[in-house]
This record gives sequence, structure tokens and C-alpha cells, in this order.
Amino acid sequence: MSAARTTYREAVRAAIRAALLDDERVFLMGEDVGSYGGCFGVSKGLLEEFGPERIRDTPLSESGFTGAGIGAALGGMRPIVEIMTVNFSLLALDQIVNSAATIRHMSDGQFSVPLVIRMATGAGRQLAAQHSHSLESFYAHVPGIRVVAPATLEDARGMLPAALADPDPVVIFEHTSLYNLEGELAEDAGAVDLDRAAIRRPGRDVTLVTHGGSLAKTLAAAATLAEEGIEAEVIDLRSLRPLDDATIIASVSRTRRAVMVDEGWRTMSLAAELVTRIVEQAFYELDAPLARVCTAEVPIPYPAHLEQAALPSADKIVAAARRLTGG
Amino acid sequence: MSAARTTYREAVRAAIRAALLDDERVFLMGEDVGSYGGCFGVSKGLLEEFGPERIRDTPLSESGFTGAGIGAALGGMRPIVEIMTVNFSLLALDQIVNSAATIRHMSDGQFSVPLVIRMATGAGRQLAAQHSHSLESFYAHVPGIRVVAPATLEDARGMLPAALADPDPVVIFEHTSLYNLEGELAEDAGAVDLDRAAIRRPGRDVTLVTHGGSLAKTLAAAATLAEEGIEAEVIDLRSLRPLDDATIIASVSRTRRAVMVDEGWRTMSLAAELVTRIVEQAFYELDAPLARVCTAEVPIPYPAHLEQAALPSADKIVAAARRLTGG
Amino acid sequence: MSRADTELPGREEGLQLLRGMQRIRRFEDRAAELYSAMKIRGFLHLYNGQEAVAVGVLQALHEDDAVVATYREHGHALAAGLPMGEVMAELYGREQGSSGGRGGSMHIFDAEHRFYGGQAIVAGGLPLAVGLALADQMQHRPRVTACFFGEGAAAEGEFHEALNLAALWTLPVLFVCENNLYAMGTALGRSQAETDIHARAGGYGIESTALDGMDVVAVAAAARAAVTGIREDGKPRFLECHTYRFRAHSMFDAQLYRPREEIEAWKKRCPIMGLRQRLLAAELATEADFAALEQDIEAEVEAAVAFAEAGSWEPVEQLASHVMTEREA
Amino acid sequence: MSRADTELPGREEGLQLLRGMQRIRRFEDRAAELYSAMKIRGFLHLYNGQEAVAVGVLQALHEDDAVVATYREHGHALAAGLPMGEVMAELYGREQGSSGGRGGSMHIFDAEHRFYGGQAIVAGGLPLAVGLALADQMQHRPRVTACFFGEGAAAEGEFHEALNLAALWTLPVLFVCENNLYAMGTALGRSQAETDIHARAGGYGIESTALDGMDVVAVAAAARAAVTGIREDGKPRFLECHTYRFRAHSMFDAQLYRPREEIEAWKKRCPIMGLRQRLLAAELATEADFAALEQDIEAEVEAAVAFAEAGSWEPVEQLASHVMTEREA
Ligand SMILES: Cc1ncc(C[n+]2csc(CCOP(=O)(O)OP(=O)(O)O)c2C)c(N)n1
Ligand SMILES: Cc1ncc(C[n+]2csc(CCOP(=O)(O)OP(=O)(O)O)c2C)c(N)n1
Ligand SMILES: [Mg+2]
Ligand SMILES: [Mg+2]
Repeated sequence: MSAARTTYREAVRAAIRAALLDDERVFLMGEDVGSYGGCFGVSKGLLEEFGPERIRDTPLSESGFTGAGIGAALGGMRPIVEIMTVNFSLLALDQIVNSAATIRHMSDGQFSVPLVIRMATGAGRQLAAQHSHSLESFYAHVPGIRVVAPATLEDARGMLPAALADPDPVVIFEHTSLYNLEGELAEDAGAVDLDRAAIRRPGRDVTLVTHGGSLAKTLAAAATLAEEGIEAEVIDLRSLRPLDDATIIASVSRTRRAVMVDEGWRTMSLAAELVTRIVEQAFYELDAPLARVCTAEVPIPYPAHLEQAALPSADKIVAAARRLTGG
Repeated sequence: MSAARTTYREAVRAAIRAALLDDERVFLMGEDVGSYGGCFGVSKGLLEEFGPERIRDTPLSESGFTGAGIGAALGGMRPIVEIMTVNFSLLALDQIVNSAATIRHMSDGQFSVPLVIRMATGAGRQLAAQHSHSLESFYAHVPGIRVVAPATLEDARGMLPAALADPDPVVIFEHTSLYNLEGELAEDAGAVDLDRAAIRRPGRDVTLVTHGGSLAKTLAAAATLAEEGIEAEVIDLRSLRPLDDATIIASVSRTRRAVMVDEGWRTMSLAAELVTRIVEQAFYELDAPLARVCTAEVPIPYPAHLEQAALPSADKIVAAARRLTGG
Repeated sequence: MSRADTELPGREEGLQLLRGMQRIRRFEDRAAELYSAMKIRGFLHLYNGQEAVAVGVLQALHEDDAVVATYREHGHALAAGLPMGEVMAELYGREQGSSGGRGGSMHIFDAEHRFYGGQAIVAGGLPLAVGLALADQMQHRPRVTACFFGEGAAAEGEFHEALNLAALWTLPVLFVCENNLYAMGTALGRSQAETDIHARAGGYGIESTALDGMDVVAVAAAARAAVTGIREDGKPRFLECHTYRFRAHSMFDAQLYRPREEIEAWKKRCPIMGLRQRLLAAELATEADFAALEQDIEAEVEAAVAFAEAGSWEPVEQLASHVMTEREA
Repeated sequence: MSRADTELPGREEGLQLLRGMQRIRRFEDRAAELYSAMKIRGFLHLYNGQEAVAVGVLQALHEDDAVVATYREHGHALAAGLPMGEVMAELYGREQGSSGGRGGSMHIFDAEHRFYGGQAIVAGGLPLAVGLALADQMQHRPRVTACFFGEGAAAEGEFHEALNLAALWTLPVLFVCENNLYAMGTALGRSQAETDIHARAGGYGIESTALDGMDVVAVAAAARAAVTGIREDGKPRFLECHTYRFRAHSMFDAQLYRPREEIEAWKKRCPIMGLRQRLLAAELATEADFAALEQDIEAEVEAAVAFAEAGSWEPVEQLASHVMTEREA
């Protein structure tokens, strides 16, 4: 099948468009998804094609419209709720944790909530302390929801239809640094599985586990390490809840060393969970302590040099991997 | 100095009362803190003594009154905001994460937020999926706030004044199972330090790290283990952010084994952070993998037998410790 | 609106309304006993005194309309037609309960009756109701979603967001505020700057009515009018029912926050006694009718208790089931 | 209220108001250039067109009153008296900036001027303002807290919660809604069921006024009246200022959501041009006055840029400082 040059943004848009065409129960709702075209331009053109019922601009009321998405899902629709960014999702967290995640279990399976929530995440654009969070770990902590993070064009295109096919709530994190990512995408690209982590680069000396916006940095680090003769295996988690332990443990059992790369703040990070699972499941396979490269524990400052100092970088990943491999 | 018999509830009340008497900038605000006497009876009698200005009943509006607490702190007061339980605190999380935790840093130290937020946490009373959360890890993830969990009468009495003396926001978690805890408390009991973890039981064979409502279960487990000849050291974290690495690492370096006990859901738990810190700082001291006893990853069900099956218990702690010690 | 203003329905309907309220009252009296006997645990929020609201409103709904209620929802569940045995079994936490025993008193769900809880986060159900109505609108189903909540909930931000969405998008939601004057121990005047809650709804352009929630006939009439209106123009409606809970907020509370005389005064307005007196006065029913009805209900309640008692516990092995939908391997 | 209704102040005050607006306009025009030159990064929300609101309202405040603003706050910061050089340095991210460079355009703070941000979560500042006013009330300080926000914010739950608290507790807050008709690309009519936002405030029993936010004289008069009222009875007041932003929401946006003619029509109502014309017509000022004023401002803005350019970067070693208050060892 032929492939075409596209961007991550366009891949997400193509996924939304295909879903709208495929299933009339699907609709997109959120702040500025309509006439503005989405705050990251993802939904540009969709209002014209599908109309204001299905490309539904909402008032600024994150809790209200997320809750309405849950209700609409209960009522038989397949809503895609867009929360502009994870920073504002805290306003909707009650609805997600206390309603979306619990209704199936507490109704003994009578009701399920086939809701998809998309939100942008991450720092790196000098947006300062209130607009730079990476709170994936909050969501990945909560039973009753699935959390995924597309880091490639295939996943940007394919995770949304898979999430819509899933009968339970799925939260999709799109790192803002990815929207302009360019590459080839098969013209018949469609749903991907949501369950398995992917090995984005095979290697034998150390495993680097990452996801989303940190994948590129991690691959860059792996390239640098390769120049020094250290062959790093790079795992892209893809699913943050549930985690694909099997792929991670198999890799670490081979490489016997691992570094977790995660843009969340260090304490109580996703990275900590990964370290813990490896310890629980592969302690005796390890040759060295595990390491993590996370964001410094500060509200993100505005100036570029301070922001970059706070965030994970290829250099920091290289340094951590070197330490583990005795380099 | 003499001691008197009291309860955890009364100790918290005594702490609030003393603070109100000591400092006229202190006031208590929250839902039903006044005429109802607090949903757990903590503030009973205070309205009569201090009046409705300082024992301020709020409407049901968690975000609004928590934000008002932040503003009042900025304005020179020393508010104690009571959020009935952590379950409802999700509605106020935006204010805590995006305002309380960031204002000092992003104003370059011009403003600080001397706010204390108290909330009840935990399960065990058959209150089902929306009223049984333990979300301490959400708060402990966030730079810019301190998080503490009094597990004893001394700490119930002493952490509040210490928190009020702290210039930054402090969140205090009171486990609902503790309010009826009875014991002796020195009559001159006052502020305690907030920084150090406490060794509640010394031991040489395995370290059990816990906090808050799980301390009693952990001590019970230690007693059982002692009968089998396993001497467990029990650490009560007391402060969940920052964590007292020194005390934990010193203990684990002696015992070479550790179990984390934490009522939060397993994935992305506080327990995972503890495991990770031990691996990062004491990997070569370990004789066995580290273990954690957490809550099963389910919304908490109503029936007692299911709820208990979901929560940490002394038996589960004993079993985990036995596995590590080869028992 | 005084009671005399509301036209008494005929004998059959009158007895029907009475039965609805009496079933709830008796069910809950029994539940309170069973709580003391420790058969029921957790929180138990009784509806005692407010029965006219659930009964009056829900008789106006059709079978395929939806209901979203709060933690104080036994009355709504029974009035919505959920089998009493299943509701009682839910309070017991038995597998045979409405929610398989997992939810308990605060989380009654029933797919068949489109009963969407049992939502225990105050005001959390309002956005859900908006969404259910949105789904109906988008799927061109002429249904109504009734959403119950207390006056305390009206201070929450979600109340505002939900009313705005419902009005803005013209959604078929019937908002029913049960203004029982207290949110736990907080009196209305100490929680709301504007204590006239139905006026709030007007601020969103939602047609709203305040009425005597102790008068089931008035509630029924207002609900019918509102539901008819919704079916005609698809727009939301708002009812503020002035009512009172005769008992504590949850099972136990010292009720220091309200004077005993106030409680006694309201008890004189008991919706059940009120309807009985009117039926008698109008000679639409006799004491013998009431006795027969009570006997019926007594039998139904005891059967419900027996059903709950005979129920089974969900096996611990199923703890994690229904967290996520089971998928084929 | 038409412009003719508002009485023109004298020459001095008129020129003062004009200077206030012109400073903001010129400052921001320069900031936009510097953004294109990549001296300023992140989000830059310009206030172009809305200057009459900040200038009109803030002239009514005293030195020890407080201000809470949004991410679109350059105008408020300058009108509140923050040194222009420090504000520009903040946009650059330099240590000499109002917030030491840490906040950038969206997070300007200044303790000396009681300027509490620069709050970039929509509606997040309203509860803070309520709390600041509560602190004043409890400490018996006769101060006012002015809180600025957009009409989009009025849909958020926190708007509702904050207005209710302020009214219920009688707090000295001046709520200023800058209704510029759009929240990013969302037109008012598609976000609010009730587009008359000041009527909302009335629903909480808060005295409110809607006014022409393009007329600085009208804003100043309304603000003075409101502030005087607040100082007298301690009660909150609400101003809805009808205004318009002439530029994009943030630095770049295609503005497909609004017709070019609408923008042009509003530009004709430019608050700066409007005041100039009135001052000329009333012979209170001459073109020469305006030229002198512009020259002054030009110099001030260039000095601010020079100050920012000369500023230093915070050393990376200080990244973690001020996360928590430094404590003695
Ligand atoms: C968000 C939230 N805050 C607090 C509570 C605790 N709580 C449960 S019921 C209640 C009072 C609610 O009052 P109202 O809405 O008037 O309903 P009523 O109980 O009178 O029926 C409170 C404060 C809760 N469940 N959810
Ligand atoms: C809670 C929240 N949701 C979304 C955003 C993104 N956002 C920033 S400004 C804005 C529009 C706000 O409009 P309005 O309140 O009218 O103010 P204006 O920008 O017109 O001054 C949006 C949606 C945000 N910052 N905070
Ligand atoms: Mg009530
Ligand atoms: Mg606007």
C-alpha cells in the first residue's frame, strides 16, 4: 500500500474524520474545536464538513462538558471529548475519577462508558508554570480507565479508532511537541492495538523506557550512545494504563539495565512505577540500579534556559545510561 | 509533664483551638465545620467558642472556598481549609496544583501561600467507590506543597501548628479510621517537626514503610512476624512530601529488605516511589526484591468482604514480609 | 401555591400516589431498623419527608425516560419502578441487589429502568444528565432525563456549568431541586446568596417553577406540565420543590443545626398524612382503604427484606471484574 | 449608555486617561514586534482595543487595593503602576522582570503594587480575589480587590462559586468582566445561554452595571461609583464592560471565527481615538499635546526595551529556588 507524507496533527485529524464518517454516534466536543479549528489546529475544517452538532464547541466548563461526555456515552453515543490541555483537565478530574472510572464497576457491569478523552500534554514551549504540566501519572493511577500516548504517526492515526472501539473510557495524551512531527503514513492506516508497548530500537546493553513526547529525545540519546558502543533498546510504552509488563521485563531481562524517561515530575512519577515493576519482576536479572530521567521538581519557569534545565534531554538520558553501563 | 487520655479527633480539635487562641489570623473554613461540628465531629464546639467568622461554614463549592483560602493566605491570614474528604478534593485540585503550588515560584518569591488544607482520607467504612479514595500520591507528586499524614495522637496534635508556622501550603491527610484512636497525650503537647520519618518499632530483619491509616495494620503485622522470629522495623513516613530518604535508606541498609504499605491503588502509588528511591540509593545493600502492599486496582466495593479484600491488611503485610525473608 | 389550589385527582390516582409514598416511607423505616441491626452499613441517607417529590415527579415520566439521582435515592429508585427486593438487597450488599451489591445505598443503578445512579458526589450527576439528554437529542429520541439534587448542590460550580449547557444546547432535562433547607448541617441562608433557587434557573433562561414539595398532587401536576413542555419544545425545565427531611442527614447526626420545633412544624406537613386527609375529606378513600394499602406494603417490604436476607455474597474472586469490560482473549 | 452621556473630565484628567491607554497600546505594539523578533516567547495575549477597561477601572483604586488579572494582563499591570521596564523585562524572561522573569507574559506579579498575577487558568483568579477580600474584611482593612476576567470565564463553575461566596459573605470585590465577545474563537452566543452577563451577577444579589468598555470616561465613572459603593457597604460590585480585542487571541490566530467587517467596525470605536476626538472637540487638548504625549511614551517604551535588553538571565543553579520558602538550616 502506498504511503503519504503527513504530520501528527493531520494524522489525528484524519482519525477523527474517519471516525465521524464511520459511525454516526461519534462526535467531537470541546473548547474551540469548531470555528477556531482546535487550539492546536487539529480539527481545522471539520466543522465545515460535519456541522456544529458533531463538531461541538463548548463553553469554558471542563467539568460540565466532560461530565456531559460521560452522560452521552451512557446514552449510546461515542463522544470524543477534547480537553485543550492536561493543565485544564484538573477541573474535570472529579468527573473522570469519580464517574467515568467507577460507573461500570459500581453498576456491576450494567453500564459502561465508551468515552474517549483527548488532551494535549507537556512542556517545552515556554508556557510557564500553569501551562506545562505532564500529569499522565494522575490518570494512569486510576482503575477503570485506559490511558494511551501516541508517539508516532501510526499511533496518532490508529489509537483513536481503537479507543472508540473500546467499551471503556480511554484517555489519549498528545504531546504538544508532536503535532508538527512529519513523516510517511500508509494510506490505509487504521486502528492499532492499544495493549502492547513497542520496541522502537533494538539494543542489548541498556533498556530505555519512554513514551509520548520523550520518545524523540530518547532515540537521539540512543544514537549518541551507539557512537560510544552502547547499544540501547528503546521501548515506547504506548499504553500507560495498563502497562505492558511483558515487553518491558523481557527487554530488561536481556539488557540487565534500564533507564526510565518521563516528562512528569520525578516523585510519584510513571518512571517510579516502571522501576518498581522491574524490581518486583526481574530483580535478580539486574546488573545495576535502575535510573530515571524526569522533570525537575519545580513549577516550569518561562525562560528557555531554565525550562530546558528542568526537562529531560538527550544529554541527561545519555549520562544516566552511561552511569549504569559503567561508561 | 502529665498526660491525659484523649482521642485523635480531640487532638486535632485541640490543635485547631490552640491555633485560634494563639494567632488571630487563623481561621477554619469548610463545609459543615460550624453548626454541624465537622463531618467527623472534629470541630464540635468551636463555633460556639470562636463565632462564625473564624469557624466559617462554606457552601458546597470546594474549588471556590479552597481558592478563597489561597487568596486569604496571600492576604495575610492563616486559613485552615477543611475539605471534608479527599474524594471531594478533586474539585479543588486545580486551585491547589495551579495556584497554591505555583504562586511562590512564579512570583519569584514575592508571594507565598501560608495555607493549611486538612482532609480526611481512606477506606474501610463501606462507603463504596466514590467515598473511599486514598489519593495522597496526587498531592505528593506536586512541587510547591508539603504533604503530611499524622498517624498518632502526638502528630494529630502537633502537625497542625507546625503546618501553620510553615510559610508554604501544607496538606494534612487524616485517615478516617484514626479519629477514634485513643491514647495518652502530654498536656503540653505542641508543634512537632514535619521533616523526619519516625521509627515506630525498631527491627533488624525487614523494614516496613507506611503512614497514616496503615500504621496500625503494619504494627500488627510486625507483632505477628515477631512471633515467627522476624523482627520488622516499622517506619511511619509522617511527611509524604518531601520524603525523608535518610531515615528510610538507613533502615533498609541495615535490614536489607523492605515492604511498602500504602492504601493507595498500586500503580503509580507512593509505594512505587519508595521502592524507586531505595533502588536508586541502596541497590547494592538489598538482599531481596522490594515488595509493596497496596490497594487492589478496583473502585472500592460496598460489601465488607470485598472492601477488605481490596485493602491492605496485616495478613497481606505478613505474607509479603515472609516472602522477602524467605519465611 | 397552597394545597387547595391543586386539584385532587380521582380515587385511583390518589391511592396510587399514596401507595408510592407509603412504600418509600415504610421501606426506609425498615431500612433504618436494619441499619441499627447492622444488616446495612456505610452511609444510609433517608428520604423520609421528601417522598412527594420522587413520587410526584416520576409518575410524569415514561418508561424510556432516564433518571439521575443522588446518594439519597431510595425514593427515586422505588418510584422509578425498581423492584423493592433488589433495592433492599443492594442496601445489604448482596449479589441480587440492583447494582449486584457493589454500590450499596448510595449507588443504585438499573439499566432496565434507565436509572443512572446513585451519584454520591454532590452535583456530579448534573453533567451526566445533560449528557444523557444530549445523546437523546442527537439520536432524535423524544425522551426526558430527570435529574434530582439538593439545594446544597446549587452552590457547586457544576450546577452552573450544567444548567448553562442544558439551556444553551436546548436539552430535554428536567432539573428537580429538592430544597430541604439543609445541606448536611448548613442552612440554605448560609450557603446561598440568593436563596430563591428557581430564580437562578431563570438566569439561564430556563423555565422554572417553585412549588410545595410536601404536596404530591402539586408536584405531580407541575412535573406533568414540565415534562409535556420538554416533549414539545425540547427545552429544559427546572422545578424547585420546597421540602424537608424529617430525619438526620445520614443515619446518625445530632441535628444541633436546626431547632426541634422546626422539625415538628414540618412534620405536620407530612406529604403522606396530607394526602390521606385530603382523600378522606373528599370521600375518595376510607380508612379501610388505607389499612389495606398498608397491609400490602407491609407484605411487600417484608418480602423485600426476605429477598435481601436470602441473597448471596459476591465471591471475592470477582473483586476485579467489571473494572474494565472483559475482552475476548 | 452612549458616549455623550458621560461627562468629559477636565484637561488634566483627560490627558491622564489618554496617557494610560496610549502607554499600553504602544507597549504592546512594541511587544508584538519583539515577539516576531523572538525576543519574547511563549504565549503573548495582547490587550489591544480593551485599554479603556484597565485604565478606567484602575484609576479608581487606591494604592493599597489589590488586583487579580488574567494572562491578558499587560494593560492591568501598567495601569496598576508597575514600572514598564520591569513588565517588559518579564516578557523577556529576565531576572529584572516583575516576577524575576519566571512567569513571562502570563504571570506578572508585583508585591509592592499588590498585583496578584497574571493567572492563566481561566476563572482561576476569581476565588483568589474572594480570598484576598476576605482577608481584608477579617483584618478590618478598608480595601478593595479588583478582579478582571473575560466573558468566557463566566461559564466556568468557579465564576459561580466565587460570586456566590462574595455575595454571601459581603466581600469587597470589584468583579470586572471584560466582555470582548470571544473566548478564543468561541463567540459569546455559543458559550452562554444568557449572554447578558451582568444580569447573572444580579442573580447573586450583586449590584451590577453593564457599560461601554470602549469609553474610558464611562468606565472610570462606573468604577469610581462601584468602588465608592464597596467602601461604603463592603458589598461586592460587578461591572460588565463591552469591549473588543482588535488582534488575535494570542499572537497568531487566523481569526476565521469572526468577520473582518466586525473587527473593522469595532476598530472605529477605538478607545484611544475616541478620547482624543472628544478632547479635541471639547478643546481640552490639541494635536500638539498628543504629539508630546506620544513622544514621552515612545521614550518610556524604548527605555523599557533597553532595560529588558540589558537584563540578565537567572542562573540555572537557581532553578529550584522559591519552590518552597528557604528555611534556616
Ligand atoms: C462534592 C461533595 N462535597 C461534599 C460532599 C459531602 N456531602 C454529602 S451530602 C452533602 C449535603 C448535600 O446537601 P443537598 O445538596 O442539599 O442535598 P440533601 O443531602 O439535603 O438531600 C454533603 C456536604 C459530597 N458528597 N460531595
Ligand atoms: C480552565 C482553562 N481552560 C481553557 C484555557 C485556554 N484558554 C485560554 S484563554 C481562553 C479564552 C478565554 O476567554 P475569555 O475569558 O473571554 O477571555 P479573553 O481571552 O477574551 O480575554 C481559553 C479557552 C485556560 N487557560 N484555562
Ligand atoms: Mg438539602
Ligand atoms: Mg473574551
